[in-house]
Amino acid sequence: MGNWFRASVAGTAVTAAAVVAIIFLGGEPAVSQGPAYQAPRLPGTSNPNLTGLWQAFVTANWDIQDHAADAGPFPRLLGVWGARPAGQGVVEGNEIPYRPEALARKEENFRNRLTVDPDNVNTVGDPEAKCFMPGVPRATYMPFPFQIIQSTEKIVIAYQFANANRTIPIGEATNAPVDFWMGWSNGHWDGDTLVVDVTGFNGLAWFDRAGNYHSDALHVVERYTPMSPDHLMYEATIEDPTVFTRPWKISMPLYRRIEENAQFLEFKCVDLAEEYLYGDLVEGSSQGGAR
Amino acid sequence: MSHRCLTVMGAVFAVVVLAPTFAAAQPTETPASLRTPWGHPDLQGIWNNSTLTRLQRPEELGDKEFLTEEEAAGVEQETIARNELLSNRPAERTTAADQLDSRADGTPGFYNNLWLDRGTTVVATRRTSLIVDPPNGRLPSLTPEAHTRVTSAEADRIEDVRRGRLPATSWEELDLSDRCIWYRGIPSLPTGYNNNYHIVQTPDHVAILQEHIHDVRVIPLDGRAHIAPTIRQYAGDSRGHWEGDTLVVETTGFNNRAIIRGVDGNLSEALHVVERFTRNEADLIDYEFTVVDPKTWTSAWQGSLPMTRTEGPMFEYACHEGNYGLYNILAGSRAEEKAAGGAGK
Amino acid sequence: MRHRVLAASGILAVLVTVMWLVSVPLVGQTPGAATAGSPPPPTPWGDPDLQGMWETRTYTPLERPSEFGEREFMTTEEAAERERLGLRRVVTDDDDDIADNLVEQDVNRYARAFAEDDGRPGFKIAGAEYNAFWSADPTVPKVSLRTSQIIDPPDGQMPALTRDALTTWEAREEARRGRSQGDDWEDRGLSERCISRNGLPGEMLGSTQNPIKEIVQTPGYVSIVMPYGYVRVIRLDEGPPLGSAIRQWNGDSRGHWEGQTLVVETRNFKNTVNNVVPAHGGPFGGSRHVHYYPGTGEMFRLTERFTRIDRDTIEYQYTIDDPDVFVRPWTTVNYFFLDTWATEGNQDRLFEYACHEHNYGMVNAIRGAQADRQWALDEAAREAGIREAELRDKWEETKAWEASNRSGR
Amino acid sequence: MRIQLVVLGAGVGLLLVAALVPVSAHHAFAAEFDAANPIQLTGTVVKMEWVNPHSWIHIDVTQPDGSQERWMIEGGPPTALLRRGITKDDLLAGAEVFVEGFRAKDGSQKANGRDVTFADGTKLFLGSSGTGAPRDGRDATER
Repeated sequence: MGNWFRASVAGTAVTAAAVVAIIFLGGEPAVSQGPAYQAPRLPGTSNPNLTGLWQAFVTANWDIQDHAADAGPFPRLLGVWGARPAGQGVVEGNEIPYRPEALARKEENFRNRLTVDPDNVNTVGDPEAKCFMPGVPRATYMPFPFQIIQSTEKIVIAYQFANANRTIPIGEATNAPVDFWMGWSNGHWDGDTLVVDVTGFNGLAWFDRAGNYHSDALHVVERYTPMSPDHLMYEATIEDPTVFTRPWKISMPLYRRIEENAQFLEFKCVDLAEEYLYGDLVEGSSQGGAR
Repeated sequence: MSHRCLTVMGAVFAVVVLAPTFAAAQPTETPASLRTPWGHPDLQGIWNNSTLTRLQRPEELGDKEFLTEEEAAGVEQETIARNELLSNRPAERTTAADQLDSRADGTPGFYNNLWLDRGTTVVATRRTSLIVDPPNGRLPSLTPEAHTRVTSAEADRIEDVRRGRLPATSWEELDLSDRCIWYRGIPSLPTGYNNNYHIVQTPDHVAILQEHIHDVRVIPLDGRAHIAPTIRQYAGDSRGHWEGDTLVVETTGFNNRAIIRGVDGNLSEALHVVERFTRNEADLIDYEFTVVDPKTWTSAWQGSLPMTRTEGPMFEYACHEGNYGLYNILAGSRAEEKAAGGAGK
Repeated sequence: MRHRVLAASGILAVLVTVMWLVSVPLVGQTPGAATAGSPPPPTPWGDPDLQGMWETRTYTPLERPSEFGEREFMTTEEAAERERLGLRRVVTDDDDDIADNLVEQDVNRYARAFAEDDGRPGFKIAGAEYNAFWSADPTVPKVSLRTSQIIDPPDGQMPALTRDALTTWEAREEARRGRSQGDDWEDRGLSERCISRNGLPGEMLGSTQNPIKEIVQTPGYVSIVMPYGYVRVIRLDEGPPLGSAIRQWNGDSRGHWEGQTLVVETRNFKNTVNNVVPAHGGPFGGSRHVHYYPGTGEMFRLTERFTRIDRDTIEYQYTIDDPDVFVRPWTTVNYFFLDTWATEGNQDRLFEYACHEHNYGMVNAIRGAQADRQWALDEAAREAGIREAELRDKWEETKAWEASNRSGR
Repeated sequence: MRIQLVVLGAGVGLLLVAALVPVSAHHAFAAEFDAANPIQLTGTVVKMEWVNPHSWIHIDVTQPDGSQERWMIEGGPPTALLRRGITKDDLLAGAEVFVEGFRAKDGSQKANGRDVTFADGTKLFLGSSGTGAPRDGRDATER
């Protein structure tokens, strides 16, 4: 009897553990299995109120695909300040379907990620290092929080990094008059999910420090779904026929910053980037370098 | 026993690729007093795997698979006596020779013996090696690729650098343990000191803190898939499950710097290890392991050793934080080069 | 030289085909007299509704021109006369400076080019670098009959600077001596560096090039989308104060409602006075290429008041309380107007400002100074000369204030 | 107290009135460009960067020997144009433009675009929206 009893206990424990694991690990079921969570509404509307200070806790800014830990670009100068943390990718299936010729450009981007060329200020090197606006979706998973302010007809997202921002009118979509770093966003509600359709990119932003990039033909469809009072699920479908052979998808949870004193702060980084950008231009000049 | 339990687990867990040949060796089951509140065998506590038994059977022992009881007692007594002798011996100057790490009598040349903790017992089976398979107690033959790897001129040079016979031109030439990056490897075999492990369990995780390099292995038991093979790590990526009362841990995803302490040379990313932890007595975990690396050995090998319960606490290991040694090695190397250059003038 | 300036203006001037003045009583003693309609109902969560795209340009000078003496308002005839004389200009535009100084100076500079070849069009450059189509906004700012933005002190003048501020100014001039116009990026202004256009509250007023702000509200927050590449996120809850070590270019803003008025207090401004090289650009006027501005002190507290006085109008007041810089606080009033262009459905958001991302101009300016360093040194010395004259004037103001304050006691 | 505001140019519909003041550079002109080095260029538009606060027009200029030289021409902020409904389709690659301006002080192939017109003399962005367009007085046919 003893044998049977113990085996049964162990089996039950294992089963329970598996059930618990499914509940806690299954990110998608909350989204796909319907309204498990009912977020508080924005007064005057039937929509959940997404207002808050949010942040992604993934390492996608280093590489949206799987990546092991690695030294940064200047370990002799920076120690591990500049190192890359290990991280699992945010790309569904971990594959980015580059066209063959486009993949070469990605690798070139990576090699030149910290190159500054005064004659090609915004076409060579990672825009992040230069304090340029991160574009969409990269703005979402920069290691900085961002503030959503949701009103009845418009939603403003203010990103801490480079103080980038975008305004998302809800309802009838309009076309981008010209191209922008942060694109041109149009929003609508799909049940409790905020869907943002973004086009009008200038093609200069990157996805990450690994050199993953897109062209001005980029089309992003983002979905923000409340999962709990303090969690949103973020999903984005990426389409760019000049660079990729098919659409692909990324997803990650967003976490509310719940510290009592959490608030949006400035990261106006221009003056922090000037020596990097212009230092070579004043090298050797008699008065250069007031720093 | 427990085909029911196995059925449940079979539904939940992936099939382990490696044949668990030790399964038959399980002597008894874990008593109820050694179980967690949720019914798993309780592996928790601090454990030490020091032993006088070596990984490989000394060649001079030939076919001899086991020591006799008298031989085992003799080895243990000899060790105790020698420890006693060394601790009572007056201080003496060590003279520089080709090899400072050990002296002619086998005693350490680098520190007083009392710093060390090699254990004073052989394994309970009195086997002449930790390796149980191949039957000769020796590691399998190297593949031609691995043979080249360990016998190349570059490997020889690196060995000379690590032995202090050549100046180090870079920290990268030094051993991962000199650099405080990675010490034991997996499976974790005993060395001269710090052979301590702290195991903590929850229903769905086991964590093993190794004293050396303060590495913690966090091992999920919930049946999740391994992380993608694109992510390689020093300790690889471990997944555990219970087979009866034995914790089975399978590890893959090692990076190309994989090592196993006690085994010469660098291993490959193809390294694949299965470990088995069974606690049937209050003070003993039976630790068994199977190692496969087709780019290093022509066949798999298996071994076993005991982990004995020990009193805590385990202390902090701050190797990197206090690694004056690396500065000394590099500064010494520069001084040597300078001296050599000056002599040439 | 003056006729050249006028000639340049004449070339760009557009015939104002029809102009008529309509007097709009905005806040009358008789309620309901406002023709623009009542403010909209509150938001669904009960806050006064300030939302919309607001035209924020003003023609009202910051300080009262001397001809108006003590008068707070001018007559419509006087407004028309100012218009005729070309004195009506959007206040925060760089052109303010250009009209006063730079045109003349630039014209002098271009005379070199002139002397060689009279046929060259160089002289037309000043304040006219580009075709006028770049600045042809589809709407025109409304004209307030106020004689100055400053309503307190009652004389409509910015208070004197403190002795500390003037001493700091002198020290910065000293630190800058011997530097050229472009030895380094820090020799260029904050605006050229794309760090800050005019700072707060200066940026709250629109320019010809970027006239619009958008206000978006939600429970707990008011946000103001600024045309200079950032959003002012204003918390309405009390919350713990921001630590005093955290200093920001635009400070830390907290808001609350007093009746129908949104009151926003901003502290924690970066102490921009302490830059070694004077950072031009600044909170109280144009993004100035030449002039000194006093920066802000550690104690700077900005208080803004937004009141929607009718459907189409926000009355916007701000008070500067910066004891390190000014001898007393001072207050201004301006008006924001609902942008008719947007409300008619022609525009649904502000456009992106990507100044830094495409700042080819900085590369050109640094290389330009290297190409002709003597020119760049001369230019810096010329600008320093302008500032020295301003500094002398400011010392006079401060001494005068000290004298009258002593005698007043 | 009575606050009075005057609405100028308001009326039925929208009357477009160009600002009396000229638009000026966000950068000090003279730091960047050389007033002693006026240039005239005719070229083909390669791309237009519609960037606030400075647009940049990239053009290819054919040299006497037939080769192409790439120039970058600085323009003003596009905000007013965008507000008037002008889009990137109003200046496409391939268009021929005539530029009068001043070369960068460092002698590189950059210039400000004091006047940019289509090669046939018609104004860029003129009449391309339904709201009318400004006149700057240089065109004799404007009146």
